[in-house]
Amino acid sequence: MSGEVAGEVRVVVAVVLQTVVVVVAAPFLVGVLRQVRARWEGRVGQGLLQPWRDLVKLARKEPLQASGSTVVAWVAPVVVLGSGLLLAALVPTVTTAGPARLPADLFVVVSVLLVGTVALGLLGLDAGSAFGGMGSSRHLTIAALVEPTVLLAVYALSVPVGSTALGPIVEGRLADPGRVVAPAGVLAVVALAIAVVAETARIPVDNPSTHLELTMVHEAMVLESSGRDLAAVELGSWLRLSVLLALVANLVVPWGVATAGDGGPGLPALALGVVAVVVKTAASGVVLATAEVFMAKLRLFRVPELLTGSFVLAFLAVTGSYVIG
Amino acid sequence: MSSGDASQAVALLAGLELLTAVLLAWRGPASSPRGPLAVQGFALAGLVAVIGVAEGEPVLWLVALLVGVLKGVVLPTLVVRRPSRAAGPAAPPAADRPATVRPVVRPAVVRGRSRVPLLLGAAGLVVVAYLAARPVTRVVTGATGQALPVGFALVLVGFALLATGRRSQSQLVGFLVLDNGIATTAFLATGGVPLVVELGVSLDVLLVVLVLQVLGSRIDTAFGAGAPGGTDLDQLRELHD
Amino acid sequence: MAAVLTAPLAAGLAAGFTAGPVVGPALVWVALLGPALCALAVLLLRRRAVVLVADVVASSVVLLCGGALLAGVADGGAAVVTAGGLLRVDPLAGYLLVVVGAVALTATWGGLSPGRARSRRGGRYTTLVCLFLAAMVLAVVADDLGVTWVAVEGTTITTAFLVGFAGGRRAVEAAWKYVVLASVGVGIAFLGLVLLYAATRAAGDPTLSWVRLVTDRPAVDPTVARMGLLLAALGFATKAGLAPMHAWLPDAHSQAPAPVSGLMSGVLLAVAFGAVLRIQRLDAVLLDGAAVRTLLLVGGLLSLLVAAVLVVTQRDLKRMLAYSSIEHMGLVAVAAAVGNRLALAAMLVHLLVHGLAKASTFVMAGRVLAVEGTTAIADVHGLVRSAPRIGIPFLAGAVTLLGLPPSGLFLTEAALVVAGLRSGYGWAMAIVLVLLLVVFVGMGRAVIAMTLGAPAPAGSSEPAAAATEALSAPLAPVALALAAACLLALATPLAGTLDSVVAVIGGAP
Amino acid sequence: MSATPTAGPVLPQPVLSRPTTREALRADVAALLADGHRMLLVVAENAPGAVRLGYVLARPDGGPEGPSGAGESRVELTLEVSTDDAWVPTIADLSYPGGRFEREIRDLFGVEPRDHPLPRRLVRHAHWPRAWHPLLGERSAQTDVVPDFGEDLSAFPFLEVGGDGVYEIPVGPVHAGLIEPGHFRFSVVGETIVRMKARLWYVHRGVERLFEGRTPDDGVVLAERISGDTAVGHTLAYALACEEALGLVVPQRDRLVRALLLELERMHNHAADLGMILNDVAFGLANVHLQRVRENLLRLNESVTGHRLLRGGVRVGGADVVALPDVGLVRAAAADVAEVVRLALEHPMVLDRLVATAVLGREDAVRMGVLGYVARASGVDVDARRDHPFVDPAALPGGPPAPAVDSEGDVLARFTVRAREVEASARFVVAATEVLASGGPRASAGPQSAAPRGIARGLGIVEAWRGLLCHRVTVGADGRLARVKVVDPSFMNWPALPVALADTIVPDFPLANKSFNQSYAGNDL
Repeated sequence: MSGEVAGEVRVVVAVVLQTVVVVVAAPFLVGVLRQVRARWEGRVGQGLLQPWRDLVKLARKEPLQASGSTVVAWVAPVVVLGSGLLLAALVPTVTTAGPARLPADLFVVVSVLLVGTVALGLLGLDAGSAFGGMGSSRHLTIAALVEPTVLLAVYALSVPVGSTALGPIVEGRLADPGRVVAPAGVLAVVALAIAVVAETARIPVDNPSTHLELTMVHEAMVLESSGRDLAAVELGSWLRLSVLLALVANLVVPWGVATAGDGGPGLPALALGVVAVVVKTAASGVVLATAEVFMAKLRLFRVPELLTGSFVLAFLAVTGSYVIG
Repeated sequence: MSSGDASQAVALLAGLELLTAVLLAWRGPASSPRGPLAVQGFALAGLVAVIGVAEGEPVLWLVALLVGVLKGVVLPTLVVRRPSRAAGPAAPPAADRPATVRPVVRPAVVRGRSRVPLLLGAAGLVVVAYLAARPVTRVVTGATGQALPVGFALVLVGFALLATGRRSQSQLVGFLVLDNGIATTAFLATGGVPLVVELGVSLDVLLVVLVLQVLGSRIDTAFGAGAPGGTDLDQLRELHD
Repeated sequence: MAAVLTAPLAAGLAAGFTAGPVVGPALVWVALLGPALCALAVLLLRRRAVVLVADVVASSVVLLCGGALLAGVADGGAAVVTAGGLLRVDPLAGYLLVVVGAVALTATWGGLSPGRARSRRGGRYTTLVCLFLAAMVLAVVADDLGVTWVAVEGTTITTAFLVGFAGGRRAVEAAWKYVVLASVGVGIAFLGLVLLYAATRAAGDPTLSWVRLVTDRPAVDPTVARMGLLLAALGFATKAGLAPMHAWLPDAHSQAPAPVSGLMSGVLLAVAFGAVLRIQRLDAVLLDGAAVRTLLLVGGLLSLLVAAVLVVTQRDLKRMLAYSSIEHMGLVAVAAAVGNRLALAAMLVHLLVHGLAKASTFVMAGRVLAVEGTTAIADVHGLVRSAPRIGIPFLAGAVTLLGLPPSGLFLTEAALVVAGLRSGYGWAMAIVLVLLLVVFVGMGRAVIAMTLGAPAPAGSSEPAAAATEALSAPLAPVALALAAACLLALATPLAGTLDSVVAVIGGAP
Repeated sequence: MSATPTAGPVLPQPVLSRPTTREALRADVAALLADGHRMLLVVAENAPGAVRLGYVLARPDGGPEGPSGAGESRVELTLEVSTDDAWVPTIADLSYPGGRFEREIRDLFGVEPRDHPLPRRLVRHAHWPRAWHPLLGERSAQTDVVPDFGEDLSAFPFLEVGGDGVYEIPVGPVHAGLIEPGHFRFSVVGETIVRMKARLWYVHRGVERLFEGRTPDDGVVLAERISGDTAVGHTLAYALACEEALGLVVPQRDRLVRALLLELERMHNHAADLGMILNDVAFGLANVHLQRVRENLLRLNESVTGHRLLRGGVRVGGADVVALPDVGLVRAAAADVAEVVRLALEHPMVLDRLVATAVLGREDAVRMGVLGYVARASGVDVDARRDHPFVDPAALPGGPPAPAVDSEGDVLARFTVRAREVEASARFVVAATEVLASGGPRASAGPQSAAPRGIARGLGIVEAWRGLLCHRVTVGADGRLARVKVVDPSFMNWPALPVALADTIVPDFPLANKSFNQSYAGNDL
């Protein structure tokens, strides 16, 4: 076995491991978010395992589809889950290494995100119910404002590296820690964080724990889903949340991530990478949940303002990366 | 401090100023401008100190202290200081209530206009500032020259805040951001104007803010509204041709 | 008027001036601290008499010191330098001091009001007027442009409460707009000064001293220096009331008490314009001088246009006078842009004569308000017959402002046009003449309607206290100022002085 | 009326009954309205071969809303219409609430309001059997037979809003969460509500019919259960009405205890609702704290009357408490509420959600006869504690709790008004407890049992926590209840919600709805 092939295999192993870790950890992250909120509110909480239990329970159930729903009702959950899995493989969470044929390019990642977003939107529309349509319309409005911000923010981060692939960006920050506190980088990460909060339907953009249909965004779209379909949609959404949160965590604190190095990352590096990303993501989950506790949901018409603000920050990051480095 | 550290610090502080300027444009009518203004003031003071260290001019440390106190503490406090009248008649503390519990009063806020145009405008203005500052950055070398467009950007964003501010407080905030922009430009481009001028300028700014605060509360009295942030200045329509 | 009166005195002082090097700096300090001490006296003593006359005393001090300094530094005398070079009186500064003193004396003397002095806020008023004077003196005598800036901003601060002195919605609105716009405008000037400083720093010799910049001529980066000078000129021009940065002026000038309006219209604009003149000189020395000249020409013509349009449609007397000030500052700016010796000399005389006439007219407008209870042009009729003690001087002041002979403004305007034609600004002069005519017709019509003709049937039979006071107020300051405004331009002894002033701001032959 | 010379006014003020005719009805009502009266209720009652209608109006005692100097007055205009010719001239154009009562009576008794501008069904859903009026006729084995219900075939006549981009969102009647049934139909453009129509009356329980035939004392249990969160309010209004009918005089001490219970009820409901409003803007932290306060208050209630919702406290002829409330707990609860409310009001995001949301203008509030905190938040100063007192103000420590009034009419106004009412209630509870603990007003002569010699009627008016609440009781010659008419303030306030929603955005509806928090059960009897 030549060195090149061995490297290739190692990379594939790394990517598979990364995907598995993210899939296993994503429901736990949701559990962490809920538990932290519960503790802040003085409740006992449901425990970290509950999202996993919910998933298992739903996966065992046969999906019921609303009358009048089309093929979208069962294709969309698959697409949502698929895009989540693809994201887990592409985005550098455990390792910055990626197979050459699967480019973890910024534009590819954003496209994958968008595919999931659109699938979710179509799922909401499919049954033809008022709530689903309402949720989809809000969801796509927000998405239209979020995606450019994500693009722009990551682009600002890519300027000092000279590559739009996420792996080298994270590696670049690891190699030059000064970049982490550089103004352009700070602005970009702040913008990205806001975009991630909006993209993953958290407070203050959406309230994941509300029962009020009229205020829902994400929840309104999945009202008609049930059983395995609901499990797929939920897991897909949780994967997005985990991957994006881990990405932000890796950008802010790049240490510990397994770098591509020569011939792919070794096992010790991967093990360290797994531990590091779990700790970092859990920590950012705690921060996110804590911030949510002390925040209220924005008025729907204020959401574009928030997102415009994050867009402006991302824009300033791009100009700033030319102006003040 | 090596020149690399200095330039990194200058860039960080300048970035902080820019961020706070955007936050001030972003802020809704109910949130206080005090925090961002104070951060901006301290960032400016830090900038002065860094320049003082880099250029070995102890007098700049003194100026940094002055700037820090004035723009980091005094002016932001002045801007949010509510005229005592707006606090309303203080209810006499009832005997059956602990003194710490103040009665609930309806906060006098209004729902502001959308900030989207202002935010987008601010982004455009930063680009304009970058272009406008190009000739100056040719003259001023080093890290300070690199960050100089931030000063221009602050001037322009401050101007936009001032021009679009509907309340006396938002106009004051715009004025202070504008002034911080000029000061940033001054320190980045020249390492500070002569001390006498600096003192005079600081005094002037302080007095102007004081004067505007007094006038703002007089406007509140004359136009009979005590919203925090001052009366809607769109009401000022008595004088026109 | 005052210049004529004090000429012998000033000549005496000037004699002592050359005797020793101490007298000159002392005079500068007296001019600067005199008004400040008057303010202090008002604050400390709080006597009605002190409150009443402190501002008049302060104006007289400025006038006397200014006259003496001008006599000393003109005609080849060396500039008076003190405070380690921060303060410097050259012929231009001396001349502007005389303008400040003379106009301030007219405004404060004519605006003497025992009623206000008795009132609770009278002390505050007089204090602020004295401090305002001190700030203007500092702006004139400062050599360091940064100090000039501080002083000009100081005039905004001191006048803010004077503009809002009357209280009520309109006054606070005017004060707010005034402070915001003026501070921002002057802030822009500071940005310009900063850039200029940066340019000189890059050239190896960081300074904001005007005289050093003019004499050393550092090799500055032209782009940065031009940006700086343009921004500085633009900023100071805001304070000088040039369009399109004039928006604050009509509000502030119409809402302030009459003497303050007179001071602001008569001298504050001139003081701010003095700073513009210094910037223009720097532009000419350091660069080619084209940028600021264009700015002044465009600003001047635009001011004339704005004034012409709005004077014609004006319904309020004080606002009309404010627009008249914009018109005259426009003329002054055009003259500065033309820039030859004749134009500059005409401009300098214009500043003084306009100041005297405008101060007098504002003082009379204040009395019109006191007697008639309104400044609405449509509500005032036949003043000459109903209240001749007010109507006749008001008419005389307005006629002087309109530039009818024998007004000095007639001569200066004529000289400006001649100078402009000589320097090849024929098209600009044509515009100036047309707009002057429009202003003349618009303002003339309003003034005639107010003064001549039949008075309105008497309304209330019982005149208010303010009206009684206005009817018995002294006419001497107004009469003297108007006489001076008509005669000064003819005074040939001034020619030499003017020559030396013009030399400072560099008139081409 | 009473021959005994008393220092203060006769409390509560008795009702003056005045017969009128179909021809004179409109003029009489108009005259009373012009004289500062407000329409409290219209009651229908079975009479032999006829339906007896009573139009009850009342004028507040002084107060800023009433004509100055004029004392309190309660008037009932009575009118009998034969069942064969069951119609009345409508007063809907004179009084908006009057028009709603007419529709209710039309559905339940079959008395047609002639020329009614809005003659749609109110209570009766379409699946009710035709020509069946459940309250018509004396209670008997025959009339109690409920005929078979059909299917709800004919759609409720929702007004369709046309135009580009208008779409409808139907919500309910079954909601997520523990909410009573109600169907809302939103016509929306983008996210802005153009029009909202609420369809209620899904759970008609026949409460009023259940009262009939009970003794007044037996009715208390039922009154406590009309609307669970308003146990004291309904029971007290019922007891007051019975006492007037039976001629009972309640001792001063018991009256003070009743006032105290009423304020305790107000406190726990307001505390819970303030939390729910904040929960609807996703400020859950404040909600859990306010629910904790509510739980403390409920436990306090249990110590006072033995029931967490204060049942068992009020009875006909008096009031009983197990123990007086712990003053310290009341103070602590009020301080906690004030603290959380202040935290919320200092939160810019929360404030931005509350301010200028779902504005109910003063004019609309007056026109629709809105009551309670909803009215007070819209600048209408109505408060039955002051306007229609049941306890001598001189006996109240520090006078009745001062009403909190705000003029803005938005969610923030309703929020702050309720927060201020918690403070006022706590102050009152503390003061009243201290007075009662130190002996208080002496128990005057106990209830004089005066057996009614014929049909007797009484009216009870109470400022319950939601607002002015009335019961109209008719006691038959046999001493049993012949008719009990219940009017919860929600009946008056429900129509104001759609008005306030105009130009509100859809995601703000739950917030607006919660700030009104009308009762479904109290409305749908």
